[in-house]
Amino acid sequence: MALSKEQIAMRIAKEIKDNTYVNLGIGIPTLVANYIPQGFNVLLQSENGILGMGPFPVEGEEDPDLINAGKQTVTLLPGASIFDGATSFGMIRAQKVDLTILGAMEVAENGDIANWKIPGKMVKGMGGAMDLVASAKNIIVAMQQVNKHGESKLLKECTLPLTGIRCIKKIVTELGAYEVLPEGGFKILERAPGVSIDEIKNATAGKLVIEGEIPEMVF
Amino acid sequence: MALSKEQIAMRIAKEIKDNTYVNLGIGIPTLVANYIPQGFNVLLQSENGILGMGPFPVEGEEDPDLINAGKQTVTLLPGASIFDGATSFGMIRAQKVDLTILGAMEVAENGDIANWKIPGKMVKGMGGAMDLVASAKNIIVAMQQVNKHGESKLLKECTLPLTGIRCIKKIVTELGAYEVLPEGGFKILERAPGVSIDEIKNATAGKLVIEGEIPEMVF
Amino acid sequence: MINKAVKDVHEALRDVADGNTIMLGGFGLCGIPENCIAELVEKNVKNLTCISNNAGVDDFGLGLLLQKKQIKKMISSYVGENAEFERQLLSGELEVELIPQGTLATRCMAAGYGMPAIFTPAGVGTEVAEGKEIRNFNGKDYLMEYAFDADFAIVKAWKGDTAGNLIYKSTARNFNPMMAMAGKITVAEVEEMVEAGELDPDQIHTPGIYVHRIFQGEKYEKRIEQRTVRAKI
Amino acid sequence: MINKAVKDVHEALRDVADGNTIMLGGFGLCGIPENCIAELVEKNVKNLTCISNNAGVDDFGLGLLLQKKQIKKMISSYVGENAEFERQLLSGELEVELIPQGTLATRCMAAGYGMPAIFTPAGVGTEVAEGKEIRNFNGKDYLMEYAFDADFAIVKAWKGDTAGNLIYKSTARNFNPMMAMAGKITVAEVEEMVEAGELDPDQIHTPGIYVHRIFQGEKYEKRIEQRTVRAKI
Repeated sequence: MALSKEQIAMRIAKEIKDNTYVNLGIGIPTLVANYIPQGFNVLLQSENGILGMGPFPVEGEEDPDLINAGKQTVTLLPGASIFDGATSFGMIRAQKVDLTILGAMEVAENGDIANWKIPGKMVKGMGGAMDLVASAKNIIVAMQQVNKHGESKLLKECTLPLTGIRCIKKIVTELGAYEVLPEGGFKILERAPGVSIDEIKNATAGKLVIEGEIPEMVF
Repeated sequence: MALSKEQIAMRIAKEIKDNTYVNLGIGIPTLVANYIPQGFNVLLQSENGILGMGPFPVEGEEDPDLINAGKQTVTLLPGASIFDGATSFGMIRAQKVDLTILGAMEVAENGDIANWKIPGKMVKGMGGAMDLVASAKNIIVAMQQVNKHGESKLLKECTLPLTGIRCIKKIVTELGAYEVLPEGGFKILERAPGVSIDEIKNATAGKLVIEGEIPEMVF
Repeated sequence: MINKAVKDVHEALRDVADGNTIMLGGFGLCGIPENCIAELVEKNVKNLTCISNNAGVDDFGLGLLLQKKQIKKMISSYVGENAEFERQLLSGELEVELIPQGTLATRCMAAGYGMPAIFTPAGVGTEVAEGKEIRNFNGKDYLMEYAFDADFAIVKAWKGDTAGNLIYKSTARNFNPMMAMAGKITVAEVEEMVEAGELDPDQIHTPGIYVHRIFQGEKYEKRIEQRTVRAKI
Repeated sequence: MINKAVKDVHEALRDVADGNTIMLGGFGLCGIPENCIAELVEKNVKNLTCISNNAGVDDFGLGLLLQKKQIKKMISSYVGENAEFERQLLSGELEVELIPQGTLATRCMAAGYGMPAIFTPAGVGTEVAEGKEIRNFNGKDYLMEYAFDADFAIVKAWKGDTAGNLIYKSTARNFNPMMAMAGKITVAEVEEMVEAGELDPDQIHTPGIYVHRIFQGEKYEKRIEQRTVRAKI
């Protein structure tokens, strides 16, 4: 059965290593924070200027001066620091942030990503996404594998305006987990429980690489 | 009579305007701080990271963590701020510092300056001088007009390795005060008390521009 | 001490003129110069180019200037929590230049540091790169992006002193420090104004040399855009 | 919280090796990492390239490394309060690259900000410009200067916490923050180490993400290079 958004987040959380700094995008990536393994020391970076972002505040303790990059009220954990936007993107460019997790509209088999603009529709802007994908050393995409018209979003080439090129390393969708191969192609790492290889094939427009037995995800 | 170092500093202090930020180099320029007109709001910048540098501390109150660019113990005035070296030279490059006063070995009639290196002698380095002369919007040089061999240091062209090009606006020496003309040449503004135009001519190797009556400095 | 204090917001923005380019600090509605925005609305200056990470919401922040059609062009990284913005954009009344957030931040910083241009990989291979110089360093492509050139930078800080020194609070810092460094004229509004000498020199985020005018804002609404809370356990 | 605390200076510098490039914070003898310098002497690592604004004095600061001929090359803006330095330089034992102080600071900053190169007017028309790319922006010439690439950055702060966050005191800040951002491995020694959470997040000069190892120094001599005082009035 296809994964829920929560399960996509749970699966991605397994990719997070202890003692790392992680930037989480808006949407499913935000949920990942809830599934970081207990005991792991993971500091969340928010590109508006936080290292060590904590959970949402309890009601009544919201601070309008303390928000994350999604403009949500948040808290700080012990050891947190605050800095300006130039420093924030400086540390992103300098690859001090170990992992970036973000959503996508399309990913191509060469690692290109499109997630900011649909021609003909109101464009809200790329925010920090272009900086993140151009700089991060490790990027995982959380996304639905097919759009509402049933079309695959894992493509040979992106059709939408690009956010960044040759940058995506892994993808987790409702159907499976994939590695983007350096030479191109989506290599299936795991299937969602009960999802067949054929279902995945049908939902993948780009080159799919199937090697050996593909295990099911275990939650 | 030729000016003393103190008098050179006094004369330069007259060039300082109220409500300005000033960077003073080592040597005679440092003395200028003592002659800033009473009541003037002048903040001294020290390129190691101070705005609002105060006088030397009284004995027993020296703080090894608080020094100026000459590595001397100093104090801070109310309203001072401390910053890192990148910010310090950032504000210098961005021309936030109104006036730079520094010493020189040679100045050329086109405004070139040499003040950091004598070939064949131990070179200590340019420190912040190249940054200051390349960036400052207004630079005044405090120097002796002739070297110990009696040779002029106001030249047609500098003979020593340059610190910066076409950047010096004014010069005050023991003999006079000069403006460096945009088209080239040292225009005499004032003579030291009792110093004749001939004495100045003899001490100037570059093009000297004499227009009208040259007043004596008044102290 | 050079006194940067002005009486009020009117004096602080006395010479803002039609057609000016203005940087405004803030991220979403957090850390925005509320009093100055209200004054710009009051002054009704027109044809402004605004450099600001966001464009406010319909009835707050830069949305207030949009409502009165005072903005000719927005340079932002993310806009459109804002119906009026969308309407003006689609009708062609408003010009928008969308640039990556880090590029926006760094182009402000470049201005403040006297660096005419910087290199960033953000946007390489995308439409953001169109017409821009691309340069390879150590096997990686970078775009050359230019320092901003703004007539005014308008920022909001938590505390400030009469010498113009500023301290920001929490994530209300965001774009404010870089913009404070970058304006030909920088105007700072603060929640609390103190005398020069009361702030710890080691803890000043923006040295007063960058700030031309400073005043204490009358009140701050500090609207929250996304109020998110968790259950008390 | 990611724990950056190490037991002592030995652990902090355990893998510094012959031939490494090391940035060292400090301006003159102010804000230098005294404990780490002593340990480098003790370890007797050789052929170091040291990026540091100054080279210490004969018997303190980097002078201690010079005495033992551990330094192959110095990259500095101002040297030579130091007879041994001069001797080694003139005899050809020591290589020295002198660069403008602002260029030094900004090349560190560039590394920390992930910018491969920056533009500065410092040195245009001088021998510093030799072999460098010159570029004109808005009628003014700038040199393109590259970000530093250092194996280690060794900095000294006043307070630090176990998460690696640093706060500097007064002008002992100097080059330390930029260098802290710029090392492949950044080692920080502090006068006072506190638990994560004890420092105000708004007042941290160097966020812990840049710092790989931190320890509390055993003692600080804090030698004064130019003791200047005024008469009590």
